[in-house]
Amino acid sequence: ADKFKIGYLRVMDDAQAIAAYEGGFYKKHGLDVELVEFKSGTDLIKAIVGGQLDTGVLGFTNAASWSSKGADLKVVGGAQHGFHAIVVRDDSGIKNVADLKGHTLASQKEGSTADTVLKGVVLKEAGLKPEDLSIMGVSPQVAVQSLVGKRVDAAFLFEPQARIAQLVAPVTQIYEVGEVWPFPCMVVIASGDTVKNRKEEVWKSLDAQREAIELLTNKPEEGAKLIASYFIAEPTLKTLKHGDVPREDIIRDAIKSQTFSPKLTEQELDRMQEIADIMQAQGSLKTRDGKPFDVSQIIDLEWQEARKL
Amino acid sequence: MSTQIRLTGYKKKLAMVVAVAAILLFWQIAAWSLPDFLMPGVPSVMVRLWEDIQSADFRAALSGSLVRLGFGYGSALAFGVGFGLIGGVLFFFREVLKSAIIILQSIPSIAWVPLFLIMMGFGNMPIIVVIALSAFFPAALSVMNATESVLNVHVSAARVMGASRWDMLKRVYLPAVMPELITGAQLAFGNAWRALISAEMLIGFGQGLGRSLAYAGETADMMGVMANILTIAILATLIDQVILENLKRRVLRYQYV
Amino acid sequence: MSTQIRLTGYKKKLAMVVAVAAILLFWQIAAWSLPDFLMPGVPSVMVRLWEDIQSADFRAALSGSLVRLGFGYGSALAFGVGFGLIGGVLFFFREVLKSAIIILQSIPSIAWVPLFLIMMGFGNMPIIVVIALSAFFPAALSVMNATESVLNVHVSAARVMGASRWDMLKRVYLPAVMPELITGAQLAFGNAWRALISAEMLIGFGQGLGRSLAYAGETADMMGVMANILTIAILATLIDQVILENLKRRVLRYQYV
Amino acid sequence: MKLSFQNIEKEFSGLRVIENFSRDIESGELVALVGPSGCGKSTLLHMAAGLETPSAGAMLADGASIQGPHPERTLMFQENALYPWLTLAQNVALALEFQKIDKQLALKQAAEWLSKVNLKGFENYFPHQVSGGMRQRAALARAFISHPKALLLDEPFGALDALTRMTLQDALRQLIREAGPTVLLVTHDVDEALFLADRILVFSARPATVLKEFNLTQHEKTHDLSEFAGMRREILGLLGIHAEHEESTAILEEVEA
Amino acid sequence: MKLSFQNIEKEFSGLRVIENFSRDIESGELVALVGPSGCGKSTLLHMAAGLETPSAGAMLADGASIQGPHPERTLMFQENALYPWLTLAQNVALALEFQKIDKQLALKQAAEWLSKVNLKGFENYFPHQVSGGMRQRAALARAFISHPKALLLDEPFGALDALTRMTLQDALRQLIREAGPTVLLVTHDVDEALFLADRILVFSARPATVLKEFNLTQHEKTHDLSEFAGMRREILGLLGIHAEHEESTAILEEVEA
Ligand SMILES: Nc1ncnc2c1ncn2[C@@H]1O[C@H](COP(=O)(O)OP(=O)(O)OP(=O)(O)O)[C@@H](O)[C@H]1O
Ligand SMILES: Nc1ncnc2c1ncn2[C@@H]1O[C@H](COP(=O)(O)OP(=O)(O)OP(=O)(O)O)[C@@H](O)[C@H]1O
Ligand SMILES: [Mg+2]
Ligand SMILES: [Mg+2]
Repeated sequence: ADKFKIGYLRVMDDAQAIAAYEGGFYKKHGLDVELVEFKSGTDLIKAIVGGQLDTGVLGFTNAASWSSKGADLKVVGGAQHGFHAIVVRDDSGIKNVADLKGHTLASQKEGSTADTVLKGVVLKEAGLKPEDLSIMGVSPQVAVQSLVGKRVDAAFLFEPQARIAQLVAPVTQIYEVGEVWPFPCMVVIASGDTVKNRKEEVWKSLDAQREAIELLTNKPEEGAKLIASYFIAEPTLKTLKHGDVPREDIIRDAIKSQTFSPKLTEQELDRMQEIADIMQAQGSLKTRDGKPFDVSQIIDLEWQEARKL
Repeated sequence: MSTQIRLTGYKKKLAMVVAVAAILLFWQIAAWSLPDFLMPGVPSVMVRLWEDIQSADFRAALSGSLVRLGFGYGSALAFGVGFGLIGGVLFFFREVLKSAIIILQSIPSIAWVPLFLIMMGFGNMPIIVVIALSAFFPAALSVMNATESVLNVHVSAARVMGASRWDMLKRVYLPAVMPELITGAQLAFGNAWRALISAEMLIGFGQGLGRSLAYAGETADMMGVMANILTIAILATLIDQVILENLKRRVLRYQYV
Repeated sequence: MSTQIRLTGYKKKLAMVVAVAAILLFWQIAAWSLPDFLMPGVPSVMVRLWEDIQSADFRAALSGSLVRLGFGYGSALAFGVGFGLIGGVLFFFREVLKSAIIILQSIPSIAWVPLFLIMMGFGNMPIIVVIALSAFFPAALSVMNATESVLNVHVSAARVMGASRWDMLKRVYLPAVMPELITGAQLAFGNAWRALISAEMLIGFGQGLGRSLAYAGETADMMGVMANILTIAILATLIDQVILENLKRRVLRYQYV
Repeated sequence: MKLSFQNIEKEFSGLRVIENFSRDIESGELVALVGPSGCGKSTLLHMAAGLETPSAGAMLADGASIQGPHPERTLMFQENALYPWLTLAQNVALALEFQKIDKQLALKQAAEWLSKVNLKGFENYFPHQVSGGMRQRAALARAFISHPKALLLDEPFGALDALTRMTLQDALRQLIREAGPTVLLVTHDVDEALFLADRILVFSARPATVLKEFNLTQHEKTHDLSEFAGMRREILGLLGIHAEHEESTAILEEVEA
Repeated sequence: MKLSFQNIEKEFSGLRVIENFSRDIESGELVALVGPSGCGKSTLLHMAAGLETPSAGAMLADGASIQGPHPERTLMFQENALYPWLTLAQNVALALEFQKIDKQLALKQAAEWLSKVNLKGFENYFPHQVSGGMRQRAALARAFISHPKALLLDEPFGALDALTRMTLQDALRQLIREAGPTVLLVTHDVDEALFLADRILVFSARPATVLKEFNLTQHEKTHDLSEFAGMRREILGLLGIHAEHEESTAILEEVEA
């Protein structure tokens, strides 16, 4: 049979997809999986839309954008909640989000989920407009390096970069969006065709990922061993204050700071609608008829209902 | 005499039209065979492009990109000609520079971007440096190769007529290498342009065509992606064919009369 | 006769050594002025490179990249020479092709990658096509420009001696354009190499040097980044200077005796 | 082979080059064409070679209309007609290879012909390695190797210095005497015409008409042309060079546009 | 200006080109140098121009040692010495501009000189737009415009056809008669030497030594050289061309390596 192709991004948010592969959970559920790495959700979603991939674990906003254009996409399961931290350089004197005014902040690519939430939620609640500070859209690695190189005062980062940044540079975390405004950042997305034609395999993959999530939540030590090499190349990381730290320790802590969940709850569905509305307000989501985008049309909860989560 | 048959201006224009038509046709075929939201058709993108052009955002992106291009490309040419001419006189320096260029040229500009970002900070600087770097190589190489083939009689004749060193550079070497310099400048422009767009796509800073392209891709706006690609292609062709070709005809007027 | 003074092989090698030393020096200066985490020094990267070379991963990445390069570059050359020669005989076709190349060349390869991914799926195909596309342009252009300057007497002489059309292409046009073809092939190699690395950096598929580089960047492994950049630069220089230069000397032997 | 020009007219896009030219060149005869630059001498030769067709009139070889180039009517050019990428022997052999003669055999015959023109030992030299005079010797060998019945020489020694030219005139005369082809020789050198030709046609400026015809068959030929002093003076006079103590201004150089 | 070669020797990296050459060229005298190709004639001229220094011996101008090029000793080349990117007038004017003469004035004088060499009306033509003969006329004007005291001519008309050459010889003689510089003329054309020179030096093959010297001051000169027939025959004999009915093989062409 054809390999089941799952796309992923090299971020902590996709840990369950990686762990399920490295831990052999897909195989256990009778699925022959090929894991394909992507540099961005934008490319990953295109591969799903173009029929090159079966499922992928990526930001929900991608599914919203593309289905608003007419692509047949389904969100078939949850994955991880959006934990994005703002870390600031110690010498910048920034104490809270409102202090960011007039400073430079390294964020992620314009139009990405993180960028949407940053502008639509984080800054808004602190009473700032995007124009009040200079926001640089770069990759997370460049963001960390820019902090170290004193090119930016603050960065909006997910794991494990937020943790790595704090270990290698004199920076402090001042804000965590997951604590203030939890939202389902990463979800499992499949094309409508796949959901129809390869339903069984999709479900198997979700089962495998669910098992991986359990492992990550309950035994972060073991989970870290499976996935650490995906994020830190050298066995140890040279830190500012604690000398050489084994990479597994860092990843373990990063895993612990995340909330993984295979289930999409009612509140989460509401949050998704909220994000879609923000996107529409920002102009990065346009429906063809101009009406508000209805998130429920791309949600397919058959699997989690069948598993009675 | 060579077999060179110069096509008339009219035929050249016709050829350009045929080429454009062929490209648009391929695109439209791709659009027909793929779903609309992955690959929009030519007419709808044209409409979108027309709308875009009238927006202030577009003009800001355009001028942002062109300013960066101007600085990066301009300094690449200045350094390229300077180093190239020095290399024309100092043989060992030429070989060293050539070797360095061969080595450095193999590294793609998107590998430079993160490094320059960290070393130079955010702003126009890293983009301009990436542009300048990628345009410098062909400019310097072409001038250096051209100096190798400056005719001995031209040099001897000037010496006998009492030319100073500076006269020599300005009135013999520079005009002698001009044809190759212009070819090199056109090559360099291609490199500069691609580097500009790539760097803007990777660095989310300021207004620019590359950034518009990346943003359109990020927001699933394939119409915007194609409109931006179209803009990029049209602009590059215009700059190359109108500005650089005209410059060439002016500077190398003697070859065309 | 021109002022061309061919430096001896020994001097050329010395120039290469000086160039390498200068580049390494700049790097080491950057390493001293930046924290270790951002820019490791030359010696530590050398050690790392040495270790990398002995790993199976490295060899897999190397062979993966080289296979893609071979296919992409090879087909670009074949098509480039073919189209270039056809363009040499059919003038209008030449102008159309030139115009198309000018337009398409302005689009950077990282803008092509997503498109090809959608159209061709994963695998080596999209990378090979991106390589071939970017190498095709200079190869075809140089052959076309060279056919423009094939000497009329060379063509007439062959006709008078009773050459068939095929004889003409094979024994007059092809050898006549060979010098420019080789220059074009070297330019094309530079483009192909940069396109290979860029595409591999962007497409997370298979083993490859570009992917190793991107991976090192994403895992904040600057030592790995520099080791990979070093590998990329060394390899490109070796291929260009050893393989292509030797090929040139063989094919254009008549110019060197 | 008898060559007949019958009421030949030739225009190049409106430019009238030859006007009603009729002459028969008898088998084995050597006719020299002399006339001012740009008057149409090369054009006449190209028509005899089959490379150009007359605008009006008939161009016959042994009574049959000439349809295109054929190895039995061989054209030899002023310079650069050897292929720089082939050795002298390969160049000469090429004339046979185009006629599907086995390569080894062709090379053997080429070596024989090279030794006839005093180039024994230079078979494996490339054209740029030998002097201009030696290149024209090889070109002579290439012209004679296919045993042409008509030899069309377009200023064959015009690019050589005066001394070398004389030795080649000797060599040519020797070859013609042995092989006996019909020869049409275009030259600017009146002494050359006097030394080699059976008949000399002096042309006017464009459009070319025959000003006068000289018959020399009855004379013994040596490089000491004092015997021809009268004829020489008359031809030079027809061409506007006055053998007297005054400035000549009759031949107004033309703009080559 | 009196030019004195005193016991001149010249080697090029071990190759002995000139051996103990001593001659004085008196002020206003015209001396022609004739000899086989590669014997060192150009080298002698370059030493007089100050472009080369003798390996041993002294090279004097009016008794003072020559240190380098100076406009009062002007060299004229066989061809291509005009700058293709300048019009004829600009080319001629350049000789004055290098001597810091005002541009407008230089152009005015250039126009005057051009009309002296029969090029009135062609001031604004580029070199490639006019015939080879016209280019050499302009080169003559450029040589004379700075009123040189010594004129060094290296086969000035060697690249021209025989007829054009004669008209230029007339023009040159006229100019020399008016300006009265000392002239050293290298030529392969014995007739040219006979027509122009006061004295002819015939050189041996390399290393160059004077085989014989001819004095012609007492003769009236016309293009009808029958008066010189004996001298002509003797010079040709010295150079290995026998004015008899046999093959000449004496001048063995050299390999240019
Ligand atoms: N293919 C062509 N197209 C247009 N004009 C041509 C072509 N060939 C020759 N001519 C023109 O025809 C005229 C005669 O040319 P041709 O080469 O026959 O002269 P020629 O007597 O051989 O001159 P030369 O002595 O300089 O070789 C010239 O004015 C030339 O410009
Ligand atoms: N710069 C140089 N370096 C090395 N060898 C040289 C140089 N210039 C001339 N020669 C050699 O010196 C010899 C004499 O050269 P020169 O040009 O003076 O001869 P020539 O008499 O002018 O010949 P020709 O009649 O062919 O012009 C030749 O063998 C040439 O190869
Ligand atoms: Mg001609
Ligand atoms: Mg010489």
